[in-house]
Amino acid sequence: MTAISALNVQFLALLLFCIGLATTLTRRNLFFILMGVEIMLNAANLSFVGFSRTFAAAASMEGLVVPVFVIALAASEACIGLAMIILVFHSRESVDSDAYSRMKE
Amino acid sequence: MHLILLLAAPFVAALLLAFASGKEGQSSARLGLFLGLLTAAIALPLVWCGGCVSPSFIWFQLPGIATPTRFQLGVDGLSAWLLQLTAWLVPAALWASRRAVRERMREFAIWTFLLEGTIFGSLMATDLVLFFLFFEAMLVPSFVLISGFGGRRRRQASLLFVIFTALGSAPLMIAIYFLAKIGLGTDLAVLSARFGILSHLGMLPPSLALALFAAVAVAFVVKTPLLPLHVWQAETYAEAPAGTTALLSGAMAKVGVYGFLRFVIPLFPVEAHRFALWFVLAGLVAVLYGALLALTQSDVKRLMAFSSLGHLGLIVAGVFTFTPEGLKGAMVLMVAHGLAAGGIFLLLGTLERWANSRHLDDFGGLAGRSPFMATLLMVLVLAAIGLPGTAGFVGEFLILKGLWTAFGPGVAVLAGIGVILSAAYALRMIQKLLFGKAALPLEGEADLTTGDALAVLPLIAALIFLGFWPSAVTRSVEINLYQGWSAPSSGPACPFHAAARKCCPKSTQESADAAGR
Amino acid sequence: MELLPQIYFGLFAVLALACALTVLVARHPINAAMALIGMMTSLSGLYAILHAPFLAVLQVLVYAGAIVMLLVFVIMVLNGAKDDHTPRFGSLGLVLLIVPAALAALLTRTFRGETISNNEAALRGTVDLTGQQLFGPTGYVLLFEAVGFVLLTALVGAVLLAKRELDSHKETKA
Amino acid sequence: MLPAAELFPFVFPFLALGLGIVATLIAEPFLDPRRKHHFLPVIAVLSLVGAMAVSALTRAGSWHGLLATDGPRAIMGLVVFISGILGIVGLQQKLGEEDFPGGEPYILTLLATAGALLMVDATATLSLFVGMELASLAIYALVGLRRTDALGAEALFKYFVMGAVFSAVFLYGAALSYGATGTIRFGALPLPGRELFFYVGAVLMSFGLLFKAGVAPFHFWSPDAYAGAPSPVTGFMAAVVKVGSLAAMGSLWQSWLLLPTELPEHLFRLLVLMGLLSVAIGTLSGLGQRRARRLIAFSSITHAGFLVFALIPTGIAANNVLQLSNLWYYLAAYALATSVVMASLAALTGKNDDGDTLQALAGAAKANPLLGTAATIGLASLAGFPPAAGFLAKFNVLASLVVNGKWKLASMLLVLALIGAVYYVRLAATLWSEPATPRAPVAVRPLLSWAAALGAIILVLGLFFPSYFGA
Amino acid sequence: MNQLQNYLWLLPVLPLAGALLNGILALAGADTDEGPSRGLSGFFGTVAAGGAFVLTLLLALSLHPNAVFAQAPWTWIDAGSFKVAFGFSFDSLTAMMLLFITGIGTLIHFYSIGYMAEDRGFARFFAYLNLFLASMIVLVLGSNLLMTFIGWEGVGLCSYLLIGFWHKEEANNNAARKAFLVNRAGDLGFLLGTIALMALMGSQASLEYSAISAWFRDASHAALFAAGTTGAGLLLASTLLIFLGCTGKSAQIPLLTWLPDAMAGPTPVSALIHAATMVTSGVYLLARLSDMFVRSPLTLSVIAGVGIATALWAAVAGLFQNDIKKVLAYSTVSQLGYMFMAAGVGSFDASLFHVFTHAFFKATLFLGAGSVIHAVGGEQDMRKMGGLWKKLPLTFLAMAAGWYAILGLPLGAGFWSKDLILERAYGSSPLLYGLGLLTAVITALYMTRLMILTFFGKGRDEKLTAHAHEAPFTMTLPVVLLGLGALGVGFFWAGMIPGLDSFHQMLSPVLSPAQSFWARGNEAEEGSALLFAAIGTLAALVGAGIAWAIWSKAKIEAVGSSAPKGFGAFWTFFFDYIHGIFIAATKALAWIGDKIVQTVIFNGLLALLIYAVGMVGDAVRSLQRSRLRVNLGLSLCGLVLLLAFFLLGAW
Repeated sequence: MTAISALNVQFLALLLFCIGLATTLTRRNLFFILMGVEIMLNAANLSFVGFSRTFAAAASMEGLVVPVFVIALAASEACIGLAMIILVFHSRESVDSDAYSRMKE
Repeated sequence: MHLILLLAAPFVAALLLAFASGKEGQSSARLGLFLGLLTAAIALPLVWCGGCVSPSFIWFQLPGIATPTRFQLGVDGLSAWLLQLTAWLVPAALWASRRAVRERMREFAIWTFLLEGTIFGSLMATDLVLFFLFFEAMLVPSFVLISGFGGRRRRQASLLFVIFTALGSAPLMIAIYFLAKIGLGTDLAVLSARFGILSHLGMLPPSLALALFAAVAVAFVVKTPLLPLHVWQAETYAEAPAGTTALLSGAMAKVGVYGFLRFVIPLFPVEAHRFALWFVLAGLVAVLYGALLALTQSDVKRLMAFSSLGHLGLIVAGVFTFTPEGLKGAMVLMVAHGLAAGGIFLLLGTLERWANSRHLDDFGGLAGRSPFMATLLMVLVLAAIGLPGTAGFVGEFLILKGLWTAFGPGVAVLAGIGVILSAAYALRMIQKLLFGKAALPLEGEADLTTGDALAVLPLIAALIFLGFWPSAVTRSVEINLYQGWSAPSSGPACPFHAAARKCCPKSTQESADAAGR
Repeated sequence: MELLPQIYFGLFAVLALACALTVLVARHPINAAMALIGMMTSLSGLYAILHAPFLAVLQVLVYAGAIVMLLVFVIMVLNGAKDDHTPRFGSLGLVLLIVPAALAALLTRTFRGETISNNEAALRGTVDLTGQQLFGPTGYVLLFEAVGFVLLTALVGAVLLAKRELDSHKETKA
Repeated sequence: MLPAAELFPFVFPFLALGLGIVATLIAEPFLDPRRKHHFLPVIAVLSLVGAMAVSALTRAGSWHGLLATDGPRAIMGLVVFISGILGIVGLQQKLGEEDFPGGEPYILTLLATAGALLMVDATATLSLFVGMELASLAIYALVGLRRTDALGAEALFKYFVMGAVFSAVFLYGAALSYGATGTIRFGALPLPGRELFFYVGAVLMSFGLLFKAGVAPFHFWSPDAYAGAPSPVTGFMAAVVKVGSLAAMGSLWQSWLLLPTELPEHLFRLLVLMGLLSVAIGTLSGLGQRRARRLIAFSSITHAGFLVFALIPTGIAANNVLQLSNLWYYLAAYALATSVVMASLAALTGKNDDGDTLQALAGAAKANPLLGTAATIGLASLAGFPPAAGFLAKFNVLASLVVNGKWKLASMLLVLALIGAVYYVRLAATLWSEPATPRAPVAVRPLLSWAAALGAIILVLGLFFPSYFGA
Repeated sequence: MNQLQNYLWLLPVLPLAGALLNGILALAGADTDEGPSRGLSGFFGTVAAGGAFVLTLLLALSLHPNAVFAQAPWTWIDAGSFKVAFGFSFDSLTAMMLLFITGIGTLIHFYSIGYMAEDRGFARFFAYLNLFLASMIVLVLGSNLLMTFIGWEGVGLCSYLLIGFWHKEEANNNAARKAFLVNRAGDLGFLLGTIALMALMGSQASLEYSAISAWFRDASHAALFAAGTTGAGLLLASTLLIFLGCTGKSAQIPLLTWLPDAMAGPTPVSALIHAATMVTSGVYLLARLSDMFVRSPLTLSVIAGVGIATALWAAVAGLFQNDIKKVLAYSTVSQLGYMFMAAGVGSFDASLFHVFTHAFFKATLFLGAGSVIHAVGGEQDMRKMGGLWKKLPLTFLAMAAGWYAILGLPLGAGFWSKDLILERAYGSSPLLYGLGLLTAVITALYMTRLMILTFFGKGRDEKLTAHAHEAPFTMTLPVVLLGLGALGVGFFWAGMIPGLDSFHQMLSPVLSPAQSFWARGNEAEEGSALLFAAIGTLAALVGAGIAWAIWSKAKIEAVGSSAPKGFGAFWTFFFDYIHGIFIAATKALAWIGDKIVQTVIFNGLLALLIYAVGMVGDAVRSLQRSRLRVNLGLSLCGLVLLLAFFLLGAW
């Protein structure tokens, strides 16, 4: 009987991931979309960490190194994302994603 | 080596033109003429060589096929003459169209040479994949030539052309693959030997053999073309620039027939003989249909297009008689029609330039205005309808005889009616163009200059020469003709064993042990 | 036995979920950003009890500390973002909610049967261990350099996308 | 402490690129806008050529199971570099015309190239993810480099969001597969009781990659992104992203095929479905398109479908790894063709790509025969006609389908391919047709002309020497 | 034996060279305003013809009666089993034909120098004329059927070119085209007949005339085409088809409509091609293949029937014509009918003799008519002429000689040949004889009518006949010479005068085997030659008398065109109507093929296909939405569905 059921950690990660997905998918405000992505990345990280706990030392370290990278990458992604929002916002003074639907042939 | 040189020649010529020739049309026209003649000169010895193959090297491995695909070229009497046809038509076409495509002569010449090269390749390939490659590659240059230099509706024309030909050759691709699977490899010599025997012994599941046969045949039916897959032809011939049309009808259409001779019949002797009558009938339908439609056309080039349809139909009919006369007649008629139709299209190009129109009623009285042009056109048209003394007559007579001996009088009579009708539309065209009163005031020079005539006169000379000495063609054709064509029992359909023994024994060794596996 | 970790876990899990849901339904971006910080800190708590203290720290520092701050900053900068009149979901959004729900259901149903158990061993994710992993013989160092490329990309990209004065400047000049 | 030789294949190419990046970065501020587009591209191209050289020199090897190179991967690397060069020369033409202030695009192109190279060489989920992010982020920025262009902004926005979501999906999949196998390296068996994690992880990871490749049903981003991006970028991203993602997919797939699990055949069912779907969608939707870039987008969807079928192994190498020669060859052919076409079009579509509608492109090839010819050959390759490599690529894929008895599928694909050929031919026809208003030849930068010509020639050679192209 | 035979090839080559020279002259002088020098081209043309004539003469003189000069420079067609030599052979039959062909040809060349003097296309005309002579020589000199066929179509081509010589008028072009096409139909018969013959001869098939004759004469082959065998069918087919070819060339029923129209060409052409030489090549071919034809009695009777029917029909048609040349044209057709009838009753030599005599008097008549037309400034309607004998005495005398000969009045050329034919006809069936006699009467009628309308009475159209004058001597000389011939040449075979049958003697080596074979087949009872001669003369006189009675005093007013009207028109154009049916059918077929099959079916289906694909394309394209959330949603839906399919479908 372990302290924390590793499976629960996974379920938590899964739920977070889906919530993030839902945010990105359903919200119309650009910022929420961005936040949703962040949530998803965090969920993935959580899942890594949760899994790494279930391995012996050597194997587990990989699961702890990946999130470090992910955090860095997420940071730069957020950076580009925000720049994107600024650009987009300037092009059509709105943060409503549905406002950006001119392209269709 | 000679063959590789020959294959390389057009591409090299294209490169040279791309870099060497000056911007203005005249110089590139001259350079093109020179290079074209050079290529033709390289091709000429093949008529006497009879059969020879290039050294072959392993090219690549088809997935799932044990034997590798080889890169090897070969020429025999059958291909030699079609090569000549192509090789000599190209300089004529270039020279004749130099006034039509003035400053863009360079591109025109480049693409024409590329077309020549692909035709050469498909005529020389001894490997199915290699053949298919060039066969397909023909599309690109001819497409550019049509859509880049053609008439008003050239866009639809080129689309139609490419789509039809591509659709037609797609089954061929699959079929080649199956053949390779069954026949272990794609070397034509090996395959045809194997298949000649397999299908003869009925060791091939008939349904499969039939499917393969159909798949291979349809590609050539489109290329030739026969009904009902001819829809692209009239449009394309009409819209393509004259020089290109000359090549399309003079040389490229022949590749379709060549395909029948080289691939369909040797690979599927049994099916070919089984459906011979059908092909003959299809050919005759094409003959009559083409002649009838040519009678009603008002567009000169369309008229000639339908006339080509008819002639090619007759040729195919001759091929499928499987009689020496029929086959040789088809061969002679191929060359004859190539020369005649090519020349006519070239002259029509000049006329189109003079009148800015292709409509029959816009012409008239040319005999009075420009007698030189009139004479040449008249001679070529008479050659096209097979007047005795020109090569066409020999071909038509032999084919008629072959049809009679193979399928009895009825078929021969049908073909004969086609011949009469061809005279009818030809005279109608002549009358509308050359005689009567002039309809439109024509622009351009008063008459063909000697320079322009130089493009066509050699064709006429060749037509008359072959008209009195057709053996030049029929003899050299004998070098392999009968092997694939007589009874299906006769072994390897492809000349390259015999030929290779003559030239380079190495490749026979390879193909032999390829067959051994 | 030791009930504490479980209580902590439950606490943090509920907190994280709650914050995430807040982000999902919040009306104003600022509130959402706050909730996001909440989620991240609770996650770092989880990391801590999952034997990854270094990550826990990193999480708070970089995420809560840097990224979300950046986010908030941008939200503040873009006055248009302060609007409340951008609808939250719209009917379409509500319909689309089905998709993630379905995904969650599907995967939960799938993973239910899996058997994984924690490996009770000494503390792992300490700074020095992680450091050895990163720069030690395991070869992550190359990827670490590559991350440098990524950051450079972010930099240059952000400059390229967001620098505005330059071309407006150019426009005025021209 | 580290044996140096082991590092060479992975350090030197990046080193070359890095040098180029740094040089560009340093030179950029000191040049006035016009000169920028003279010098920076040259530096970038030089660094790419250098990278080609060193990666051609350094022999195969692997790095701690995170990265590895071998024959096919090396070829993919070269392809990536060539596409990079073509992208850069295209950008030079485009930005030169629009006298774009600043040289960042070149830097970003180099970075994206590095990312794609990383993806190609990756043998671990982590390195793959890093490479993916590197490439994607750079390309996001490139897509949006026309700051004043609303459509460009919209394209950037859509591409970014979808891309971010799916890289998250990929990451989650990676996490699951790590959880299942206990390692982030490819080709590990799932531990007992964790198979489902493994399966789901694998599927999610492949989805992430196939999204990048634009396989249906994950293709919705590409038409907008392609049509919104500047045309050189369109070609570049089409080529590089596909090569990266599908090369990675290839090595994953290779590793899975070796495992004693049912994963491959189950996954293959999905792949067949997706492949057929994307070929159908790409072909049929492409028919009615009026804009060249949008057309290339649908063409890329079609080819993504074919590429999925190219995953069928063609044989077993000595080290009993299954060969994917079809995949490598097809990737090379496609990448070269698309980048040649788009680089040539980049010069012909005029400022802000306003002229990339079919009627605006009429007669472009006549005005600039060289580029027109290059584009025509490229289009022929895309359409699958000789004399370009695309023909053999399609042929091999269909053939391998036939070998595996899926000849119904093969013939379906064949018909679709032929229908699809129509729109390439139509584009080519317009290029060579008579313009409504006579158009003057565009002043083409020499780099672009040379690169396009060389690319076209390589395409043709690729048909005759397939073995040098991974087949 | 004789080194002259090595120069056979020179026979066709001489005129051919003339043709080429003149052609080059014509092209070279095309852009000069008065055209190339007439003297030069006239000289070349005539000399070429004359040279051929001289060479023929030498050859004929040095030809041993039943010897053959042969020359085969090379193998022409070589299709494995069957080969055709490019060969010439010169035997007595050839000699006879060539003599009058080149002889009359030369005269007519000479005549044309005067007749065409004013014409712009002088050199072109001589080029065509020489070319015609060359092809005609090839036709008779060829040693096998295909060689003959070269000439056969060659002369067809030349007649096409010459009929349409004045190509500004559509009418001429149409006439020319019609001639070529009708001939082409016949030529097809020729070719198919040849093929059938080869099928019949089987393994040792050869197209050499000598071989064919030998094969048929070889009694052992008789079994191959004995009645009831396929061989018999082949023989019948072959003979009938070849005969079809002959009807085309020699304007017999059913392919005769082109000859009257052919009068659109210049008159010397009408004289040379459409009276003397080309149109008789059918008869020549029958004689050549006599060994074959006599072995197919059915065919022979068909030939005889067709011959007499043609003779009668054309004679009647001749009555309705007002155009002087048309009259002569129909008379030519009718005379050709005679010849075919003669061949049909197995007496090829008689028919050839009529060919020979007819060549002279018909040439005379045509050239005379030419002079008349030339004199009255191109007018051809006899009703506008009259009283010309004073103006053109020489021409009148020459034409009178021709008239005398064609009527078959005693000692004229026609007298001997026609009586010979009637006699032989009587020998085979009295009916033929009767019809032949009737034809003779009608012939006398229309010929006398022609003479009366043209030369007697008083000029009915002053402004035409007033200043009519005799033609230059280049024209009169040939006419006179030919007129003398028309009176004299009959004595080459004056049947009832013993010793005067050199013609018969000359041809017997070629023809006698066939004719004796035929004679063995059906015995003919002999009538007395004098009686036949008397009856023939009487018939001619009767006809002439009736004509005189009717037309010498009749008032003729020239109204409207010279074309016949009413019943005359119906009778004249009867066969044109029949041809019209075929033409209409062809046109209808062509229309259907063009408008229905090509346009509607093929192109329509194509368009339909394209449209359908386009529709599907649009449908699929509408999948692509514009809003981010929709696209992303769709993608993720796909993701979830695929995942579900993977997980649930797999386990």
